[in-house]
Amino acid sequence: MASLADKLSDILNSAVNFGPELLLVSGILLLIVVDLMVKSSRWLSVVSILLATLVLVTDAMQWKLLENPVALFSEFLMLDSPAAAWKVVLDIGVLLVMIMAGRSVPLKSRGESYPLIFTLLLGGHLLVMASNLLIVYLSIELISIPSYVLAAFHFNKRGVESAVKYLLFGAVASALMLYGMSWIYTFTGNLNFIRPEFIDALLNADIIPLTIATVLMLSGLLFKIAAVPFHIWAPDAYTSSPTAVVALFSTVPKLAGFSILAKWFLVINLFGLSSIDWVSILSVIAMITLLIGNFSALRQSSVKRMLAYSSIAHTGFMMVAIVSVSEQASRNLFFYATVYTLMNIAVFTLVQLLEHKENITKAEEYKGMIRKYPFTGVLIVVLMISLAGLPPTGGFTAKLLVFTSLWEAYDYTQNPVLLYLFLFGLLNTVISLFFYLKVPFFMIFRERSDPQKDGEQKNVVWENYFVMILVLVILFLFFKPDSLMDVINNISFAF
Amino acid sequence: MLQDHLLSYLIFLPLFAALGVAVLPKKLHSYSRQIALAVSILQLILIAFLYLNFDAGQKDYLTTSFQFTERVNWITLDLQGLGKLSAEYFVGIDGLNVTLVLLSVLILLIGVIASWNIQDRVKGYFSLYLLLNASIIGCFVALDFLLFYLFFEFMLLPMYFLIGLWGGARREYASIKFFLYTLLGSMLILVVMIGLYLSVIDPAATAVQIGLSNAGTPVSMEVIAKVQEMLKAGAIPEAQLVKTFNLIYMTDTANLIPASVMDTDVTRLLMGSPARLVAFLFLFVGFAIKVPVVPVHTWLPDAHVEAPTPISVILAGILLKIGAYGLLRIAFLIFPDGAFHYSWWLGFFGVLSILYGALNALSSKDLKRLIAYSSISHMGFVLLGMASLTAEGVSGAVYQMVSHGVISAALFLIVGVLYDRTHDRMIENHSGLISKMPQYGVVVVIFFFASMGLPGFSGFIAEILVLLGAFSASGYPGMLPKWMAMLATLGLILSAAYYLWTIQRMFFGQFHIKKYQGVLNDLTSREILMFVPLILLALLLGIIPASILDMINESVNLFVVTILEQGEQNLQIP
Amino acid sequence: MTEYFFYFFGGMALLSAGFILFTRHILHAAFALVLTFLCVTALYILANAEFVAVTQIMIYIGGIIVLVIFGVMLTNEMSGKNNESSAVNRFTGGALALGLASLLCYGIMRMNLGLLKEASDPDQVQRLGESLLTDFVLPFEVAAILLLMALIGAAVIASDKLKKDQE
Amino acid sequence: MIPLEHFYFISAILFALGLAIVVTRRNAIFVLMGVELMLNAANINFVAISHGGKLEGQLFALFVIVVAAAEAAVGLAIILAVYRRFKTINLDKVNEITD
Repeated sequence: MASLADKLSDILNSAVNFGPELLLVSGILLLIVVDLMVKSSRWLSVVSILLATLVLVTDAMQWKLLENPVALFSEFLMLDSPAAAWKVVLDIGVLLVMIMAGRSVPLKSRGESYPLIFTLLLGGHLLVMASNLLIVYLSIELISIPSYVLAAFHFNKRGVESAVKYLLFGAVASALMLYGMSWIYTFTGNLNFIRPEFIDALLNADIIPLTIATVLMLSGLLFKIAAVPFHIWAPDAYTSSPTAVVALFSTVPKLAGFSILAKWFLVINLFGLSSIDWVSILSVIAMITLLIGNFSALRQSSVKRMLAYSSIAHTGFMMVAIVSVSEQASRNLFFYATVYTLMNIAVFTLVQLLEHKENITKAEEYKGMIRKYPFTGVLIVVLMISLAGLPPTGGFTAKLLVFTSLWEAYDYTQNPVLLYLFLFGLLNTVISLFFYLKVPFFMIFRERSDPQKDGEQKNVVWENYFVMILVLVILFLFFKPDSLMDVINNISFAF
Repeated sequence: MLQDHLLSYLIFLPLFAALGVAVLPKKLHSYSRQIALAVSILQLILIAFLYLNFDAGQKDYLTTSFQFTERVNWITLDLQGLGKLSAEYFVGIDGLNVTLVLLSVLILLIGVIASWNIQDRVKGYFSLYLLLNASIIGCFVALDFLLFYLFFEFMLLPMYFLIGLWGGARREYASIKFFLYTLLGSMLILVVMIGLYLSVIDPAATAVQIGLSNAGTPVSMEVIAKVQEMLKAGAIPEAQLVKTFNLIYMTDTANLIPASVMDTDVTRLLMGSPARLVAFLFLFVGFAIKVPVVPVHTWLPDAHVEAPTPISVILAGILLKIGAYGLLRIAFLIFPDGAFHYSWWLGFFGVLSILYGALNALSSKDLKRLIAYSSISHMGFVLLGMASLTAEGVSGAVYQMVSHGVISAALFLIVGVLYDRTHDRMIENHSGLISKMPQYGVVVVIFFFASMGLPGFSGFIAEILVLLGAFSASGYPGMLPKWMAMLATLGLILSAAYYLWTIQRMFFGQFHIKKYQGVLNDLTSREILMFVPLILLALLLGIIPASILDMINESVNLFVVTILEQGEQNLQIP
Repeated sequence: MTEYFFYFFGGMALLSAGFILFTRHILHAAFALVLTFLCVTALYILANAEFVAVTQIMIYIGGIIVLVIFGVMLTNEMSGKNNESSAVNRFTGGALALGLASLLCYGIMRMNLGLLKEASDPDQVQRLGESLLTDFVLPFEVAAILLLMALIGAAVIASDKLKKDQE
Repeated sequence: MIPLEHFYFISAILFALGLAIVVTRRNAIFVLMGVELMLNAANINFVAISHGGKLEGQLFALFVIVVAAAEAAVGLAIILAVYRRFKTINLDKVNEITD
């Protein structure tokens, strides 16, 4: 047993590598203080954008300087290159959301929203680094609890309704996960799941209780990424939360969930030695997720609800990368996640813009908006095309890459389920086009019912430029995917 | 200098013009027509230069026969364990696509003239039109699968908006149907594309990768052969392989990675059939939707009927050819075994389209719908010709593509002329038109005859070649049976029937028009300007077939030889 | 002797939990929950985890249950009118519980667990405290932030005044 | 000495009862009670198992209790907010989001 002095020096050493998180914590406290002292929301906004930028920069530097994986805080966390990279993506997501929140009245009217969002980010940071079941549990809760509160931030009937459903569902999912964890701890006597002893113990465990425990454990993670059958909270939460919060929900918690699922999937798959075919099981879940996401999206009239189902469908696509189980698949997942973050936040920014300026939420209400907002309309078309995964957008490249790794996995294992997933996934792209084109369709093809004071008003909105930059990046990622891929290739996903 | 980048100019000129038009300030909107016209004329000049410098006598299909090539590295993704992925900006022209590029530029020019009277949202229309222009040309000249796919998909968007915004009453339905059908097809193509690029290496780049050759210097044939040998022996580690989208490398089975999905030696099963045959079928269905082949044709009548005239012209004149060209360039050349194995079915669907299209045309009450169905019927000849796998048949197919491009463009313009005046397309609502519109009547008669395949017009040569091919193919066992060629001939007779009947109903007899009360003007000078070049072309191609055959012969011969030889050699059925 | 205690408290815990499943009256359910928690606390003591047991009493019974009872009173659903659980519903509930419990118990029987470890550790609390500030300092701090944010979050939601434009 | 399995049996039944409450009850507070039972069930396991005298299990249980408190606080705040607007906390009747 290590002496007390050793333990203390370990804490001090860990703190050095814990810079971004310490910054985040102090930022959260600062924001709380600023919120109490300053009445104007502008300051909060500025401070949060600064904080998000600062965290992003420190995380990027940490990633750049990181040479070997570092275990932090008696191996509760493992700071390796994938974790560092995921943190950067999460930071980008939050930074973009913070910029986008500049238009969000509900968030600005209650200053507490900013510390809540950063707490969520802190949870994400911990989750991607987690190498210990306790931290997995705590960081999932650290993400969830602010989420429940943020879901209610409209403070109207629908807001609290979605919040209560989200909360009860989330609480049950995490209770299931916790019970699964208690069994897994029983088998392994160890909370640190990247230790070889942990895997060995699981290999020796009896298959039936192990399966039960793993299923319970997976349910919590599937809840976070909004995969079927743990997706039903998402549409309600997306419909009735402030749009900036929706953009946040659809990216940060989901991607953090994916990063841990990718890690955890290797564990439960016991590196291919498991006698249960988790790959097939998850493939089937991915297929059902795609199916439900896409088909439910077809019926939606509310744009945000439609995008909620679209994000469920994207979960299905990202799970494709998980079941491919290879280092390259993890890289492709990362690529997908990056593109997904950019396009999702971009599209929600425009949705929020029109919601704010024109007070419209339904697809039909977008009719004729192209006349008033020509540039916004073009951007929406490009983004929808990207979400659908058609060229020439980064969405296509991302999809091409994940399906490439799926094909390779099929080629290697000859598991027919993977082939079905492959064909099924691509066919779903066709279905998805129906609803992705809905908004452009109404914007462009239908005339406004009240063409009063028509003739393109000069609507100079900063969102257009903000989204234009994101769109250019998305297009660039189609024409030069190597630019991002070369960066990703430096990540060593080896376990 | 011009030679080196000619094809790129052809693609990027309209692309940049489209962007330029899109940002035109409001008071200059009406100039977008002139910009589009100028672009088309410039393209015509470029293409004339290309035509004059095209060398029809090429020798070797797989390596160097392409002309006006331009090849730039586009994407090099390092997939580490899976090797490297390389996509190139690679364009070039040979006998199979040169005529189609010529045709496209011409039809696109006529399309601009036909669009001259578009008043609503001119800027949007022409910038979409120019985007369409760029992606069509790009699609025909791309020699890299990813590049081809990019243009192939990208074409959908401008088409979708052009039909959906400037089309007829049910335009929204038609445009979404068009989009979804084609997208379904392109997903099937995407599946094969992923499978293919994971199975094919770029031997030259791999040579550089494993140090057999230096970067920047041309890789010699010996080195390529050596790399291919090493590949077969499994001597190159996976991470060193450069996997490619290059269509030319894909056609060479020596570049296939042993034991990969698309490999010829291993009989890999995909859903119970050999993987290569499944891949061929996927490609076939994907492109057949675009051609279109019965029974996946149902989007076409709707799209045609609802599209504005110039877009119908482009759809019939060019877009349908992209499907057929894709079959030739990609499905047939990469999977000759599939083409060989399924030739009976290809022929069958060709004949089915011919007859089904003709019978539907016979029963159509709407003139535009009639012409749309006649398009299906005529494109059936293209498929039949390709299925015959004979030099005559394939030449006939290529010839038919050009001929049909010219004639169907003209036919849709004819409908447009009538619709502009009477706002009605129903055959039964018109009669005796020739008495009020003599010039128009003459043009109609000329093109109806041309489309029927009367001697002296381009359609005649094309269809005769196809039938010759189909008949001569029936001499070989396992190829097309004789009854297919005979039924196809029946299709010709049917087309004579519906055209003559239409002429009789609409143009002769007592003058009578329902609904419309105003004055019927004869052709305006702008309309004459559109029709004259098309008439000349139809006649020229009908009288001097050598004008096209000379350009394509070498390529077609090589094509047929390649398919037959490799088809038999690669075909493995467990 | 301890065995008897164990089975007594275990049985009581299950009985009162079952009561929550079947009762109509929410306040009765809340008191049954108190009983369950108390019995669980006893189980903790029997498993030699005194500190956890104390925490359980302080936080669960002193905090959570009080919150729940406040909640019940504030939402004024004392009579249970609003949450009738029909006979069918109860039957489903019982069947579900039975099914799941048997599945889990079957799993447990295959786990091969052995006996509870002998004897309690006299300086357990000291070791726990040391761990919390050394090995477990990270979760400790994380829990602190979690509580802070839960506090702020609950305050934000609770302090909200109904807006006039509520639909 | 008490077999460890018996702890697990009790926790399993408790967990099953908790889940059954969650699934069948429509009252939000009942659901929350069910969740608390499930958390307690997990805690019994964590406390009972002790690998070589390590305290990890007990520490885990402590953190679970803390999290449960946080969750309950937020949960009840939200439930109260629901009650203020809907005048009920029956989940079947809280359905303003329809489509």
